[in-house]
Amino acid sequence: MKMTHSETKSARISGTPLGYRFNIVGMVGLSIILCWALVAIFAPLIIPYPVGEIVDLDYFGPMSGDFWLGSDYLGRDMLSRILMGARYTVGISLAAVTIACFSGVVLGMIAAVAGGWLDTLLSRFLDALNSIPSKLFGLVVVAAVGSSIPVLILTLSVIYIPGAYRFARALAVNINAMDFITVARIRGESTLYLIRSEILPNIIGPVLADLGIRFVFIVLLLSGLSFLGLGVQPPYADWGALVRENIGGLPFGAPAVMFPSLAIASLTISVNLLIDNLPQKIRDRSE
Amino acid sequence: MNNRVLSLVLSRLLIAVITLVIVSVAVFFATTLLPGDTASILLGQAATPEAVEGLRKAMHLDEPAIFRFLRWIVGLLQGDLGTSYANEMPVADLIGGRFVNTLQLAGVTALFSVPIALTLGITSAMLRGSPYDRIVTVLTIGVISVPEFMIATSAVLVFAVYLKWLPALSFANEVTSMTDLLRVYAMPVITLTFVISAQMIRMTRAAVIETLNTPYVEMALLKGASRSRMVFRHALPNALGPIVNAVALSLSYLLGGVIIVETIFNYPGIAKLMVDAVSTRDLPLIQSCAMVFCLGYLLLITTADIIAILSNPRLR
Amino acid sequence: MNDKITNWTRSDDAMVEAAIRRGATRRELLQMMLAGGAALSAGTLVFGRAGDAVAATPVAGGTLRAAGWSASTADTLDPAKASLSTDYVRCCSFYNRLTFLDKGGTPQMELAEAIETKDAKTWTVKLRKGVTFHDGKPLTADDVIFSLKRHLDPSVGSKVAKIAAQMTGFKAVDKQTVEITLASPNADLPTILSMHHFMIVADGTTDFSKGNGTGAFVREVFEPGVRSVGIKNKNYWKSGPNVDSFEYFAISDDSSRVNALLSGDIHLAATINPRSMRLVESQGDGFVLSKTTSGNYTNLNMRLDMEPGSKRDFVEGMKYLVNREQIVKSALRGLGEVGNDQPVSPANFYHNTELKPRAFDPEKAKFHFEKAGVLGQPIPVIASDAANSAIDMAMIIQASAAEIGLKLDVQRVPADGYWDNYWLKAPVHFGNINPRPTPDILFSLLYASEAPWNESQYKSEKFDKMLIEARGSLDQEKRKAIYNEMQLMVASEAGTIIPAYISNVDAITAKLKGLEANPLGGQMGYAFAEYVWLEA
Amino acid sequence: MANLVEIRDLKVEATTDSGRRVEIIKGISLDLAEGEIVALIGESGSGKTTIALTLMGYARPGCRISGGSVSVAGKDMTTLSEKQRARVRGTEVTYVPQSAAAAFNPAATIMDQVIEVTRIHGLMGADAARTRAVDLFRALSLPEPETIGSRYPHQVSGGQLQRLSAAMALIGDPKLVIFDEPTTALDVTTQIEVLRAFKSVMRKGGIAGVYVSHDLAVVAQIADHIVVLKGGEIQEVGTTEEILSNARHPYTRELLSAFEPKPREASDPAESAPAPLLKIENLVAGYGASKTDGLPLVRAVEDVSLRVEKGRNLGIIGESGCGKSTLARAIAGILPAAVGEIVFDGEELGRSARERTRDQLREMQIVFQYADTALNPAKSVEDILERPLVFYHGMNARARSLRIDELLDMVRLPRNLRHRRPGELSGGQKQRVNFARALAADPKLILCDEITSALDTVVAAAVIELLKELQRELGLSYIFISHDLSVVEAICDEIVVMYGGKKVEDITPAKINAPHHPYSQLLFSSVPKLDPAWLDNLEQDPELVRAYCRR
Repeated sequence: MKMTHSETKSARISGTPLGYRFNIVGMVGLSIILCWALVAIFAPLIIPYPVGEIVDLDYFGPMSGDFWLGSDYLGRDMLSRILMGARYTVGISLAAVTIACFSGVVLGMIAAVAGGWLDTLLSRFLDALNSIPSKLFGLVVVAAVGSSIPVLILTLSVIYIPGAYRFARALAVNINAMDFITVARIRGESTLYLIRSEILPNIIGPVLADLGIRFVFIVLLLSGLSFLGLGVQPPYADWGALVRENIGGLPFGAPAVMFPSLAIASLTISVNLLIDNLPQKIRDRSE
Repeated sequence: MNNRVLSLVLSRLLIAVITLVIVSVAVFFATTLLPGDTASILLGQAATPEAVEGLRKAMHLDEPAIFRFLRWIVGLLQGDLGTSYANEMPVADLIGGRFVNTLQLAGVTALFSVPIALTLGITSAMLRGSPYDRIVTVLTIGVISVPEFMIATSAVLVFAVYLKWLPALSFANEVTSMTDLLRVYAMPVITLTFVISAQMIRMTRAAVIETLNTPYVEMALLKGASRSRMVFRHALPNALGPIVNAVALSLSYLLGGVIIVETIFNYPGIAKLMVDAVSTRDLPLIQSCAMVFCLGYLLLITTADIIAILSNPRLR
Repeated sequence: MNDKITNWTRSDDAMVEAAIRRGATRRELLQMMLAGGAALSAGTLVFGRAGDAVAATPVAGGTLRAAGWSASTADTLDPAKASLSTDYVRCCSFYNRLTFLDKGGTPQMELAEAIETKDAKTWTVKLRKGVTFHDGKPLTADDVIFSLKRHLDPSVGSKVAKIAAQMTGFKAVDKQTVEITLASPNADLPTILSMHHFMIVADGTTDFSKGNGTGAFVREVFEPGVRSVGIKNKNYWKSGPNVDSFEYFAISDDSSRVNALLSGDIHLAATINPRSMRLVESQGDGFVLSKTTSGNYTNLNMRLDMEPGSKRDFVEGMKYLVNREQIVKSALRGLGEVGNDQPVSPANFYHNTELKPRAFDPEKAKFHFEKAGVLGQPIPVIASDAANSAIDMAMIIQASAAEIGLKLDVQRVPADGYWDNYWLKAPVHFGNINPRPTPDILFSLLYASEAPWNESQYKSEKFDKMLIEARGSLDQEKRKAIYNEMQLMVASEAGTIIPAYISNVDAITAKLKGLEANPLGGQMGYAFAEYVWLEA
Repeated sequence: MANLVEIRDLKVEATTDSGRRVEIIKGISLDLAEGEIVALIGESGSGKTTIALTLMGYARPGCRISGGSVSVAGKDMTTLSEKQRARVRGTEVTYVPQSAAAAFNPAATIMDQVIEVTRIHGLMGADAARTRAVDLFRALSLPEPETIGSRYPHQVSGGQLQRLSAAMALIGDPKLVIFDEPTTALDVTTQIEVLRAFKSVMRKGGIAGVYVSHDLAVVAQIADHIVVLKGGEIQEVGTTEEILSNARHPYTRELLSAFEPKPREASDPAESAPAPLLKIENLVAGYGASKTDGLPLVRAVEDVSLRVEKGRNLGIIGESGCGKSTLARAIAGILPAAVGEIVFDGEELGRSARERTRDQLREMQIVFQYADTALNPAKSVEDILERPLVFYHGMNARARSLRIDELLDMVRLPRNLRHRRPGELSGGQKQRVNFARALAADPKLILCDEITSALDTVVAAAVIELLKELQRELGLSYIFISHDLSVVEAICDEIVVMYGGKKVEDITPAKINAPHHPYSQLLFSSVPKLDPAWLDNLEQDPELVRAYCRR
């Protein structure tokens, strides 16, 4: 039952400028992400102590005047290590998740539109890639190419492309059966056009939600891979690696292991809150 | 079983064979790329050139890798998984026991986590938009963002060290009575449930919400059906397809992904076996483990598709 | 290895006694010692010392469960292939050696009744009578010859092929005596024969997974990478073992291993991480830490034949740059002794006590680096978890280097395949050396010009000549003098920095008694299973 | 006797996505006596379904009853608690859905769903409920009443499902049954069967009814009196005779006029027969793997030949399943034909769209029935119309914007509609956008595949009017496919009747009321007329019915 707007009279309530409706939860998520991004950019300027320097006599020291977040297992200042770690966790994970989801979604749509042998080939290949354990994959990459940040980003994205592919392909197959695709197809449109402007707008919502979940998994896998010696080189460390190397402090509830985990949780939750509450474009324009 | 499901199973078998071939070739090239071979790694620091040559000849590793791989494939076709380079024991024995352990852990975890995840997913779909729904969403994200080894280690600290209720290590082979089973599996299962339930909860919630908006659910409401009857008798049977798929994907993680839980609880499963195989460049063992993971993965998604077909009369 | 704590005076002793009587907590005790800078000598059971006044009488019975730190499908019961502590412990429980080293480091007789020589070149070994293998076969000279000879065959892939190469001739004089002739005279043969790899196996054995030896336990279960179980050998030729059965497995995650001990699942957790010490202490008296400094060390090697090691001043500068006290205190948490850049550890009789470790002097280091012209451009330093605490040491050195403008680019590489791809090959890299009983083995393996593991490519004829000379002489005084001078040469000329000798700490439940230190390594030289017992 | 239903000053509010509240029912009052049937009639969007649903105290998501009272059998539905409302639904008030196919749960058997009301409210034992259901099936003249219950919804035809949903509504002995446009989705011949069944069951049980529809002719057969709605307000109320004979309100008159067959003004005399725009020779098309002889497994179109003159229209009429859509898709190249030639404007076309040149594709456009799936929901009207302009004519931005305004005027849509998304438009508006897109390509031939069957009569009539004007202005020709004879009759110069994949008859409009093929006769006689007695005294030759009409 559609609402015909032309003749209804109505009270105009909250509609904000720019024609977008923002909700608070989304804004909270966005602000947390922005502040972590700022930290990542300006970390070298704002850290109280050099990241590698051993500054505290004791290890797993409590929060104190000169070490706001206590000290780690070697006696280095935890606050500076978390701030510097932001650059790696935020930067690498966001880059990796965007690459993984972008290529996964594009491949998924191509497979759905092209169908036939290309679809089976892609699906089978990515299924196979999915069953190779990530440790073997990580080791091969380190052995073949050596370890550096770009290699780490590529490895993380390749590990997560099959998942994004499977999800996007399932969505795209439904859209592909719609009539407006048939109309476009018999107009003679190219596969690229079908994907870019006919299918993508319809599946972008769920794909973003999937991106949110995948971001969380990538942040955790990042620490696993750098543990293998792939990527973030000492004395720097991403948050996941900070938690792993300070796990010894867990029995005493040392801040050194609590704060990196809180940092990870804050980042992952805010990313997902933002994605679940993206600002909706107000289309209800009664002129 | 009518022909529709049969034809699906047959086509899936064909697909499985193709995927297995791709996996084994990919794993083969990956392993040959890794530096060093079993001989040099076993000798470790004592790896002087002649010692490595001598050992390599003894383990007939001196043949080029491609021949060994082909011989392994021929052996596979006759059902022989070959012998491990590292300890000359038949790979089948090495994998056998540990694969049963992995299945046991995966089974207990599934029995424990799937019902919880489904209930949480369905209830949050039924009460979508309510504070309960929002709490469940935030909690799911929060739980999975805590690193796995942190959950496991804190569980051990609290329950085994301080409270001494549960054993810190879970030895699968000492389980005699039911209480033993519960005590031994409690912590690894809790940790794994934390890790795999997030994906299931979100997928179930989305699938149930989608079916709740359908005309036949509205029709049930107009027949005076209560809220729970609407969800369980009308929405759920039709949402089974996507839900079962999400469950299968999450469970496939339990085969190869549980390396951290196996290490912390010292649980002898095949995830750790694969890691050992990779670090000793034990080609037959790596190949066999990769096959097991791939078969497990394909088996799970095929069963998920079959359940989806059986649950939907239109396809049956 | 003597009990002397190098700078521990009578008054310190009294102070400790008083503190314990006052009921000082362990934490204060440790604090006091660290503050006092007392370098704890090897092998003293410091914490248990004040308690064991009454002579301990062993209690029979019980199942002993212990956990090592690493296991994989490459676990083996073949003594020649044993590569990790896990393998050594299992071999010690199923097999025996001709000799073994006691607490003091002097070789004692085990399967051999007597080992004599006149010229340190041909040795006659008389075997003990009445010893049988688990499968009932009596021990004969052929078994000994088979066990020693097989190390020379490359297809066996023995870890001590290099050392065994010097045994050129074997002869079975009669059923109970064996005559061994060496390539060149070596007075240390009895000590060499006490190494784990020279365990005696039955003649002609091929399938070692049976574990058919003469040892204290008979193999019941052996699953590589999972666990092993041995039951008490009824007709064991020695007294003991005290426990009925012995289960051994590995938990690679440090905190899990400690947690398993604290929750009562295991009686001994081997090689715990220094950082977990505080957790064990916080559990009160139910648990005891047993510390042994046995000569295991992690060292920083600079190849003298490659950039930047080829610049003399760079090597000198680095030796001054390493803050040894901080490494011992932060990286090893006090569980180690400051090293003086030479391999013979204080636990060894020939340790050169006069050779003082190089003091931490950043200014002098900077002076050398400026002369070498290495300030400014990044110098890659390869480190990995394969050499324990290497990465922590690397970061400490990197931090002090940064202060004087030297840019050390620490590269963490996977432990997987480290010994094969990076060790001995990278210009500047970390290594880790397991304890060896005699300086002769250490020098011939690590510093001789043709040594297989010459980490820094240190070449000196004078050094090689002294090595041969010391090896053959039976005169202890002369040998000690030569070894002292050789240690001095290594410390000043070789390109390796040995910041500290790492103490190995095993954590045990108070109920486990009879555990003593041993120069061959932790867990009582890996042979604890035979000697310990479990109190009720 | 107090009225069964008394609605007093009912108001219903809906909230749009921007949080704006819009009043969609603006205070209506209505009475209904026991055993009486009232019809709510009006075009889609007039609020008729919303009002019917308030009788069950139910409002669709996003809507809320914001005022007035709805008393049914003495109980005011607006004040009851959800539990009390649930108790009333299915026992006192029941609902027959618009498209029964979607309203049946695909995963449960028909019998389980029909007797579900008795299970929920515990009215009777399971076996008693089953026998009662089978009696109802027999009363609704369903085939094999004993066994139909055990089948699943997808194993039964649309018409049968509609009657089963009526049985579902009646099994609880309700006092009031709400029919929500139950026959719109059905073929003309099946519609008669369903209407007859409803009428007899309601009269026998003396049950009151509310019949919601936009088709005056259907309503005339069944309702006692009629309420005409537009924009959420009552325009006119009266008995069926009053409304049919002298409707007072202009809108009602407009509804009535949509039914008189408009005389086809004689098209210009047939000039010398120019070369036909489109010639099809013995075309065969179908689905499934093609067998050895190249023919598809399931042949939906068998050996059809037809011609379309330039500037003239060809109508293709037939019931669902007769292959008319497959024929259209084969012509358009979406489903390549297995056998046969397609000659368009003198050139032979490739069987599949991929083999055709861009110009050939441009000159022949297709417009689908369901505008919901034919327009991309994520794009605005402007983007949808722009694409053909850019693709075919490569127009720059300014020319495009002008052309879009022209197109919107052509299809009588307000220009400010260009920013809206398809989701915000009514059915009629969407179909006009669909049509505008086809026009944007400046085609010579437009294939209209059942474009009016999803629309209600008034809007459909307007769309037909539009087609005729455009034909005059642009010299277009159409192939018009439909199962609704009155629509085809109003626009086409020549009509082809199809049954079972074959062309059964060729008729010119003059001979429209004297078809000679038996099936055509049955088909043409099934179109409901405005006279209330039409259904009662309509007798159709039973063998014909049994032979041709799938029951």
